[in-house]
Amino acid sequence: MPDLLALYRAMVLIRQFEELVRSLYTGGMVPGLVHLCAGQEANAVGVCAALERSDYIASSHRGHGHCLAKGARPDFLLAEILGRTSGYCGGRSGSLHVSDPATGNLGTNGIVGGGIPLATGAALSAKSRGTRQVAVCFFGDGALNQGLAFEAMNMAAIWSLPVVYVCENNFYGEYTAIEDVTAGKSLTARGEVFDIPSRMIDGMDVLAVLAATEAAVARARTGQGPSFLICNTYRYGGHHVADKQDYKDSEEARAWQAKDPIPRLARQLLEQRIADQPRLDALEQEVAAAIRAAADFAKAAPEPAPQDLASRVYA
Amino acid sequence: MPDLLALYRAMVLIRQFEELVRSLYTGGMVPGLVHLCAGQEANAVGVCAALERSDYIASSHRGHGHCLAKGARPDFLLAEILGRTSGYCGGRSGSLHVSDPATGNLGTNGIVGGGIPLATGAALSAKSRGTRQVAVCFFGDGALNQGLAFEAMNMAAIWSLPVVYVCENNFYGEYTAIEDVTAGKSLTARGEVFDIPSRMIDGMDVLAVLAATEAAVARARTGQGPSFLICNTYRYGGHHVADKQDYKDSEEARAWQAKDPIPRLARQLLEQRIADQPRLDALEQEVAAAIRAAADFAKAAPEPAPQDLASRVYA
Amino acid sequence: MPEARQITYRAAVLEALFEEMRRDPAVIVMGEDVGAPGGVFKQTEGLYAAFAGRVIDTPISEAGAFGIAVGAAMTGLRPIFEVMFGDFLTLVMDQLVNQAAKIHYMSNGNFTVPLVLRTTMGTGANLGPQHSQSLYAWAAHVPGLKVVIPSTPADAKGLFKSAIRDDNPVLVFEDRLLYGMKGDVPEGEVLVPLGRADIKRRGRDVTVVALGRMVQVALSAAARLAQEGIEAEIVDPRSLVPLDVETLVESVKRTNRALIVDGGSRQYGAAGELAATLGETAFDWLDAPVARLAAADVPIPMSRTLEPLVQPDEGRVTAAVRALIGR
Amino acid sequence: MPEARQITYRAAVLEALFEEMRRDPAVIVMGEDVGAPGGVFKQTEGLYAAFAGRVIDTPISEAGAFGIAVGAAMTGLRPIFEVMFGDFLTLVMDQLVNQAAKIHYMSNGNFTVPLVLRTTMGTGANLGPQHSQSLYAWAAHVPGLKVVIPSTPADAKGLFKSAIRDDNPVLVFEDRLLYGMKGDVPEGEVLVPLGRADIKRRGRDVTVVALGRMVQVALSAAARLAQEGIEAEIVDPRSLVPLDVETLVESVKRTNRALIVDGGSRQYGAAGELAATLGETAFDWLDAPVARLAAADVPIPMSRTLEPLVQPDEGRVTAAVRALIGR
Ligand SMILES: Cc1ncc(C[n+]2csc(CCOP(=O)(O)OP(=O)(O)O)c2C)c(N)n1
Ligand SMILES: Cc1ncc(C[n+]2csc(CCOP(=O)(O)OP(=O)(O)O)c2C)c(N)n1
Ligand SMILES: [Mg+2]
Ligand SMILES: [Mg+2]
Repeated sequence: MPDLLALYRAMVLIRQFEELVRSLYTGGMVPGLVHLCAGQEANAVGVCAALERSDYIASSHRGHGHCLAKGARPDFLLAEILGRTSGYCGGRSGSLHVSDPATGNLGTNGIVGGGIPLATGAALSAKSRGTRQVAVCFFGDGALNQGLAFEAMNMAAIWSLPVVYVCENNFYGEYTAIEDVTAGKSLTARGEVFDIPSRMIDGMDVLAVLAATEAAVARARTGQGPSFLICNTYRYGGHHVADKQDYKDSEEARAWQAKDPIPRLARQLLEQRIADQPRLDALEQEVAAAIRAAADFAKAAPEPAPQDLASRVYA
Repeated sequence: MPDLLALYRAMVLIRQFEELVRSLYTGGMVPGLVHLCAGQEANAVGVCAALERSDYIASSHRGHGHCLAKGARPDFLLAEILGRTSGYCGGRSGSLHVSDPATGNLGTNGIVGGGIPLATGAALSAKSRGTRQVAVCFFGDGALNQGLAFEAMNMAAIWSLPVVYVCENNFYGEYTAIEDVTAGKSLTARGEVFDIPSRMIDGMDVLAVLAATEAAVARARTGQGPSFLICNTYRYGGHHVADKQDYKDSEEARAWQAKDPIPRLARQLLEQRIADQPRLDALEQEVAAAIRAAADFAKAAPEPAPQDLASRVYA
Repeated sequence: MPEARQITYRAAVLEALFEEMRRDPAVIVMGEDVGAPGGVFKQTEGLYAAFAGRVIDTPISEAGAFGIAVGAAMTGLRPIFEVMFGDFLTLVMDQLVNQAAKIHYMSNGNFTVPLVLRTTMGTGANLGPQHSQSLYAWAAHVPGLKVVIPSTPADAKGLFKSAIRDDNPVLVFEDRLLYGMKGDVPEGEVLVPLGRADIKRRGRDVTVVALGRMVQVALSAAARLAQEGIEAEIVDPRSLVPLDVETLVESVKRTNRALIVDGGSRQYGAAGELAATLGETAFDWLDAPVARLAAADVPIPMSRTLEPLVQPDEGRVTAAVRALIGR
Repeated sequence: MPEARQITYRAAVLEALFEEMRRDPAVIVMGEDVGAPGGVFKQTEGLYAAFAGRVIDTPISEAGAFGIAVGAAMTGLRPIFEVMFGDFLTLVMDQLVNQAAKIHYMSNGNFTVPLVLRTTMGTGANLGPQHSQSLYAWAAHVPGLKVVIPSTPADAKGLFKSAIRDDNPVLVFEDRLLYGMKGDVPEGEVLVPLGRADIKRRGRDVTVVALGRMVQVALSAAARLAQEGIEAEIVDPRSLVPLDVETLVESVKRTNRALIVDGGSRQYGAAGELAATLGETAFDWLDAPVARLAAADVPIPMSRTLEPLVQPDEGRVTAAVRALIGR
């Protein structure tokens, strides 16, 4: 039985974290481009709740949620996003390239689809070294059209690798709607073509995501090979912070907001008497405090020094 | 009603041509690597019989048959294979890179899968220019695992392009059996995933190939988009001429030889009284004479001169 | 000579695209979000509405989409294909190098591939290691490709028009930091030929050969150096392939000193070729070794303190010229 | 010092693979037909039987398979990934350049990518434009990658062993024409470090810096030139990255003349970097411009009369040295 309160906390953490990043970005504190995942929290949280710390994830450009759900500390993550030395990568890499071996995080990725073979390779490695580790790959609906995705899935299937492919389908790639660039009425067909068990899931329901991932991870751990999950979801914000989203209609956005995974789980928590409203409020306050602390920490952290430029190019 | 005798002649021509190339290769006359298509003639011939001269084909590394079926002259083709100036490309390109705009031949290709987007692009061009042209792409089962194939098919489907993808499935890519590298029990699924009409065809039956291609071409010409055909077939020879094929079992080879498309069509010609044996024998002699003439022509043709090295690098 | 107005580099390119698409119905545009959205850098704005059916949004399938552009170029169209970030050239290398670059040669001249690959490059926006590289040296290493790097709005327009009319695959590299730069741009039919270098500033003391945005950096440096009495001649090759060796060498014969300023990685990059070419062609006129200033040989960090250290800037160019003169 | 025997270049590489796979269970081999078939050039023969489960035949999916190798390298394996022909590097560029080369840097040193990409190159078998290129200059332009080009059987073994033990992505380029070449190769543990050039022949009159098979070509040319009284020093960098500038420059300081011999395309290639580096570092010792001899800037034709004209050969090297000395 999953710890629903922990799932709730994890989603709230991501939501607040993304809100913080947005406000810091607007305030000019964040270098580069950031792609926020508000609205999509149930995917990161539901998937990672089915994983152990030693399992691997490879993330996408929209990766803060994945990192946090897999165990990243908000302060170190934020420091990285702000380009500070206390960040996971010493502040040199930022939102698009955070990684952390301690939590099995192979990294967010600036290349659409770039993480797909990396996770697949981690699965090959786990299998070859005889560990029980599983690798998960997160990517968007846009990445489904990268040939790389097909190639990797084909190999995962023939070699029966312990990997779970998680497509977060938010129906847009940048400013382009999925149906304008993606042929085939069935998206699960893109896994089924390789005889990979493939399921379409309500990505706004963290419990549905968790259950599907648990089944996929169980298959992977017992040597039964890869699985493919498509989590239908929605990004509330723009492709990146500055995007005004004129290509979306507001009705659509409202309909998705009505399915928001956080109040949805809150209702379940209340109905099942796992928590009362004061408990949830307290939890939200507690997360807010952690987020504030992370902000203070990151803002106070120093920027890299010039001599850091050419270090660690080679091992 | 197809001209069965013409189909027969075309297959005999390819078979004899490939035999000639093999013997010239063994005699040291052929530079580089050649990949022969003996056994697979029904595909090239059946497909191209459904095309007009102005239609396009993009071919593979195993492409002599495609070129001939699309209207290449055996003498010019052979001259190219021998690296002589009278060849289609002045002798600089050889078996792997023969092309000819006059017959709509975008070229054989040294890159597995390389021709797939080229044909797709020709289809885009035809559609954009408002011609009735159709493009066909020939590739092997090995190319099915190139991400490029998936990418191109996806685009052909969303843009409804007049292209026919023809996979000649001879069950091996070099020395590796298809099932060792190709996931998914259904190969047609690889087109169906994009909602592309996809069919598995007996690639040893020229009439079956022709009929399927005619249907696909009709779709394409009437703006209904791409089709995908998988022609099951067999290469009698090695991957290239020097390959001894110890990875195949001789029982398998014998079973396929029993389905040889040439005697099969001959039986039909005789049964249906379209030709009698003397007619077929005469036809074979006639082709043999053409082949001999091609050999004489090509062997007598000069090699490129040194000053040709740096010509036509740029238009 | 048509009249000039001040417009931005972005607008100058767009003007070239409008003019050429109007002139020739075979010209089409392909890329990610180049259609209704008008491009992620607003670099194709308005084309979609103006040229129905000729501006095509592709899926995120760079390899396949570019290959389709190559096939279309072989068969009557003249595609302008956009690779959003030059870093993603990695994804189209096979169709670019093994097909597009070689098809004219392989077909013995029977096919042409009239195609423009436009892409962006450079640092300055903290986009990090996978969105900041300047990889033109790769393309310049491949016979059969042409490589163009416009450094001003006027050149951008004139070079784009020539590239679109060229019957070969031409890569045009645009530095994103230049998009907002304004400059005099003649209206209408002004073509800048590929393969003709341009002396952006005359000077007797040193020849600075600079590429793309580095031309602007070199011009600022030259202004500063002029105050010290050093007159730098700034030469912009404008295209790496074909390369106008003559104009470069003539300049060096006058100044006897040369510095190459290149925004790409130094190791095995374009600056190496230019320095080697000058070394071999102008050896007897050189009073000092040809110096090179290029990007640091590191993956490009996104950090605000580190990123500015990567590509040459005014200070580093000034220092390099002083060092070269002092020798 | 272990004893030497005469074995082929191919056998020397294979010996390195056997030894390293025996030594370290993390080493695996991946590629097309590298398993039971033993490789299309017999370059992995016997490994499949000897190391069950550690020699993996991939589908024809170069990009994905190489990306899988990168992911495996990040997580405890040490893959040796084979790209059958160097021309197909085009297909793995993204995972090579945007992932493998940058992961160590991007992770601030927290991840390493201990991986060898081996590939073949060169002319000589009439394989044509898509199967003959020598594209090492691309990789050498990318910070984070190492690039190795062994020119003899002994170097092949020693460099391969070092490459496999290196914690970085290392590309090894093997000229197919060298596979059959025999030479003295020490048995067992002999490592040739990356980044150390080797003087293959001493000579006072001219320094010839040659890469890969071009070293053998230069050695033949040197033998011929010796009969004319010209003593050429043949220097083999062995790795382009890291590059042993010191050994190259020291040689030039002795001979005062340098020729680079490079089997890759001349335009924007490795020879440019080497010539520029010598020009800038040894300027005051040079009696003549650094000369470059590289492959002709053309797609490589398969024709028997044309292909031999592409890469430098003994005659052209000899002529270039004579011209350089005569200057
Ligand atoms: C290879 C590559 N092509 C293009 C881009 C530019 N780009 C960044 S995100 C993006 C859209 C991705 O869409 P999707 O996979 O659906 O993820 P989402 O942003 O919706 O989460 C694109 C095109 C890129 N980063 N990498
Ligand atoms: C991109 C690429 N990878 C690998 C090769 C080497 N290669 C040439 S043919 C071939 C097998 C192709 O198999 P298939 O597509 O089934 O065609 P077949 O040879 O069976 O006709 C391979 C791997 C190549 N030419 N191009
Ligand atoms: Mg999306
Ligand atoms: Mg096959």
